[in-house]
Amino acid sequence: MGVVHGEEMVLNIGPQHPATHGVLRLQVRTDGEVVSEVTPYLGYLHRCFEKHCENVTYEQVIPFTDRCDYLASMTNNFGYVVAMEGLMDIKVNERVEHIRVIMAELQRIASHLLGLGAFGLDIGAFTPFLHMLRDRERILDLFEMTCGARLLYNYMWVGGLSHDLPVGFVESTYRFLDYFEPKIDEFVKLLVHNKIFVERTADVGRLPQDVAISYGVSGPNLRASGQKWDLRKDDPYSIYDRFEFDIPVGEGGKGSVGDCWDRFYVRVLEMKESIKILRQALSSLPKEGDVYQSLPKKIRPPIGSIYKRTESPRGDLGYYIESDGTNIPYRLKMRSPAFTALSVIDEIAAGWLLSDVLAILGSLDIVLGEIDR
Amino acid sequence: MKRYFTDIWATLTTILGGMGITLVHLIRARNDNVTLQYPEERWPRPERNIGFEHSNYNVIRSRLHVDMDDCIGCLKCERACPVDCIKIETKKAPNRGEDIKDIQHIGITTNGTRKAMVVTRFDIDMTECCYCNLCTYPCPEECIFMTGGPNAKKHPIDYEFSEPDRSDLIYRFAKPGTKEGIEKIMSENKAEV
Amino acid sequence: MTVDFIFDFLNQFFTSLAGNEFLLLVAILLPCVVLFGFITIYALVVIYTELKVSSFIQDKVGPMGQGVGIHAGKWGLLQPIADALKLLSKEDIIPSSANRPLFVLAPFMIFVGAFISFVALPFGDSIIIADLNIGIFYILGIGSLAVISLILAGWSSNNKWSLYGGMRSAAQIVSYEIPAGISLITVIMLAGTLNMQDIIIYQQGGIFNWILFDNPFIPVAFVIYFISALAETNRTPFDLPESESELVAGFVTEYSGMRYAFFFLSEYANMFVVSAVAATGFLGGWQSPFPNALNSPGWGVFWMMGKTFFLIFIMIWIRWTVPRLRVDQLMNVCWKVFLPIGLVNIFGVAIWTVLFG
Amino acid sequence: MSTDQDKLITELVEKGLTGDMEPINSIEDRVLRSKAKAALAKAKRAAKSQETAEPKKKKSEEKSSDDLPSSVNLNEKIVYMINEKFSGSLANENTETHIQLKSDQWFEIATWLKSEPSLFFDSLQCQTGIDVGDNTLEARYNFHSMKHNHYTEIRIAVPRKEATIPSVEQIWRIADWFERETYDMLGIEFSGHRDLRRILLPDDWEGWPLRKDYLVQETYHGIVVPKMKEGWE
Repeated sequence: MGVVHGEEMVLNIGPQHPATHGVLRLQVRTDGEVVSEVTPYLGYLHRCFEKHCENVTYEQVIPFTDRCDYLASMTNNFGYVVAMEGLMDIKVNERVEHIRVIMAELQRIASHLLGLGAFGLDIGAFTPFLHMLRDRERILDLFEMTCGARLLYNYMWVGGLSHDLPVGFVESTYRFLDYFEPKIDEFVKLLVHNKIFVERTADVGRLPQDVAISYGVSGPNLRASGQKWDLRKDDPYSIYDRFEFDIPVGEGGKGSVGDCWDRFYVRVLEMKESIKILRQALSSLPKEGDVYQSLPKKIRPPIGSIYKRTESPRGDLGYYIESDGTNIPYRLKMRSPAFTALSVIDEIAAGWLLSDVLAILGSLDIVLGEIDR
Repeated sequence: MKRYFTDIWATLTTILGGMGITLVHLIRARNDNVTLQYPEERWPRPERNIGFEHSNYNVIRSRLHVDMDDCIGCLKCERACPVDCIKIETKKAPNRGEDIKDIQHIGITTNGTRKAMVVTRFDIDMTECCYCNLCTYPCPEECIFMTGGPNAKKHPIDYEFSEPDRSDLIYRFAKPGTKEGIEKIMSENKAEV
Repeated sequence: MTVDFIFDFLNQFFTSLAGNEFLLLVAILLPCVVLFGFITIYALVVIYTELKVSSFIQDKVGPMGQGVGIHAGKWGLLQPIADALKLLSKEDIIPSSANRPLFVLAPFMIFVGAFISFVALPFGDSIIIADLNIGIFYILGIGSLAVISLILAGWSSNNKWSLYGGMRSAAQIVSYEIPAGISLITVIMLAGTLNMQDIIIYQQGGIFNWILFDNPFIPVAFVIYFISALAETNRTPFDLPESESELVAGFVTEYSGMRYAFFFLSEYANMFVVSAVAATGFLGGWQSPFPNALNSPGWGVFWMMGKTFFLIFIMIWIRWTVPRLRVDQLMNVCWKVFLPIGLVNIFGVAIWTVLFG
Repeated sequence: MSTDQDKLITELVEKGLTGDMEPINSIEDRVLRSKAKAALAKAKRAAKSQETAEPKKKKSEEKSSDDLPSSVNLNEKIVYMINEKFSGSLANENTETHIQLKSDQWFEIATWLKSEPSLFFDSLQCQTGIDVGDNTLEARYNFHSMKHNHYTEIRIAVPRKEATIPSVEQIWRIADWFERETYDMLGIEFSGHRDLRRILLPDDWEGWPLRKDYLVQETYHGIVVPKMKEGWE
């Protein structure tokens, strides 16, 4: 008996759908439960980021970068200021560098927490999602303590920071890390090794390494496919070359390399590595140092262009900045990691069941704000 | 065949293990819970003192407030705003640094700057404000701030400022009648000359 | 508490109307009204339990409040009532392209299916509406009725998500009927009867006489039955027909207000039915776990309810722990795990009974 | 404006170009000072563009004479190899920050860039377009090699009227969406792209928003695009 083919049906997942993590429309061609083609339609959240940037000054761009990847605003700021400092040849002092790394790593944990929780939610596990949000709130508290905002920070400035660390921040962060580390193990026990979860994710949506590179997939998704590639190690920016940490790579622990489970587990391990970096950065944080020290009076970069990549929680976040010598960017392009990650969905989701498509979508950990910009 | 039974065994053990974790949470609900009973309990306001002057500034991202007695009408905040939600109009003051009683204009700021301008309009559209705090930094008189700033006593931190009408969220800080008042004074001055 | 019993009672009370058909009608309707009230109150209790248990598991506090008014009562006790009132007062939307008669019919059919299962459930020593001699068989049969109404709901909504939900639930419920039935066969083999009351009476004499502890094969049957029951009632990890992150809301996508409430109510009613059957078949029904204590009729009701609610609690507990299965894995579990093990189990029980029984 | 002021400014600019900023900074009149500074910036920019045009020729002469020393940077190496394989496809020989190519042989060069073992650019990091003015659009490609961990940028300028560049979508799959985005925003056609549609904007959008001469639509589907904010009078 061969495979039974039924009538094909076109199904629109989204723009409003609980599992699309924003307003994304996936046009899915299905035969019963089996999906033969996935076509993403973007642009529902397009806010003309790049056009905006050509009309505001360089410092005014930063609040807009916040709003691109609204789950990892700190790293978005970070990427932008690193690129701008490269363009303007500004060197910031040690304290600023340390605070930036601390913020970026806290943000990475916060972003992964939400990504993992939402993936669990896509699979149907509700409880881990709320446990993740509970811990994420603590990180947001730390951010609120620092800069007053919980989600969109506008914290890192070209050449400095908007505020120095508050009194007691280091202690609070240590307290958080001590609290959080056992919670990861609990989470692993509750969800990651759960047999139903493993069945749903292992061997599903395998993304081979060469396909991943060709599609420009980066960050945890690429690492899950077996490529040891982390900009923090391979093209170190800021002061990441001083810290000791490993790059977790997908090993096919429950199925094959590059499946949903690997993409999930790499993020779990990455949180542990971030904790390592945080502990080192907190212990070596210089006590002295003015965060406004190297703030330029006027941001007028010299004529020229720069493409600078940083490691955001979702992958390689690149800013291409073309300057014409004025205080307004001539062209600013954001190469968002989620954009490239989503482009691979048709390649890996075709042929799987409807439920798997949503699991794969969740495992890519996309943020629509960043895709549509 | 072996795989078949190990799979069943793994399913049972991992699910029971997970149920054990949730049971612990269920039993310890009283200790673990993180919920805030919202209208009765409020989020504790983050305590810190840092900013222009480290002793008297709380970093809060809330609604903007302008201390009009200190505003000199330099338009720096208007230019800094990335979303153009601040609109300022000024008129040249007849005499620099002098109070004008009729329109409650105070000539010298608390920093001692003598005002050359009378601010006839200072509108902030809070529906558009993106709470980026960029307008507060260039202010030379530190008169625009997110509430919870230097005048925290007068303006309690308040994240809930919903209004039934959208136009109520356009905050008009200029003192009422300033525009008409200053025009009248100017025309009188002209007449005198 | 059969209809005949009530009819006799009414005949004695209203001597002037003795033998009137009107009294017969009352005698039939009275248990129905009582039952309906019971299901409603039970649903409110279980919804509240579910809210609280899920909240505690997730480190929240769930519905809370200081008093009636804007708050939902002390500890949020009025929350389920508020929910029910909200659902009842909501606008009832029927999509213009839906098949109107079937769309309207589906929620009532599914509720009727759950409702009439209650008829054969023994709540106590003599508290049973209809003491059928094929009680367990009747409940299993009626349970399958839900399939029709779910397909009806899915299909008549004229919505692709609803259709998916309907189809999934049809495949799921039909498949899981079999392992559920097979595991109950072991009970019937031991008790030698299909009558619910007789099955309970067979387990007389304390916890060690319960069928669950009769021989080492029965716990396996119990686990299979319980998991199949989860699948039949569309509870996590088998909530594929209405999996909210995949199918939006599955077969109830287009339903709102009152009709949605009926689906909701019947899901909880079905939970009670399957739990009560499990309690009857494996846990001694209204029998006390102690051989010679606490087995008066009043305690009987308590034991029955206690056992049923314990199983419902486990259902809730599982729901907030595990993720959801995929549709092909659902079938795999049914046909490749439960069915063979269930069949082997029957032989095991039979051999055990012959050798040691 | 008095001619005296203009003279003064030109004098100051000349001084400024030699690196002497003192006279400019010492001007008391704020307006004059800012004017002088603006003029200086303008002059510097002009000088720079001349500079960049000139030394290139020298460099290319040097390079053709010596046979690729090991110390040359990657861009020079690539340029040298491209000159050998695809002669005439270089738009200019500037290799400081990027490689400027002509569009005609781009697809072949791209194929070669990925397959050449010593380059092996397997990752297209970023692809973007830019309106450089003078009726020219430019597509920019940022390449990276995961194996060699090296990086380069390639630019292809095309006239605005016939903005067509061969697509590399079949070489790097991500170019599919990148090129669609560039097409969407700047209207550069990528010939050979299998699915060249708008990606972020609606299909019926008019104009190319990131071109510098883009005018905001008056209405879209009958919705008037507001010029002034409501309530701002």
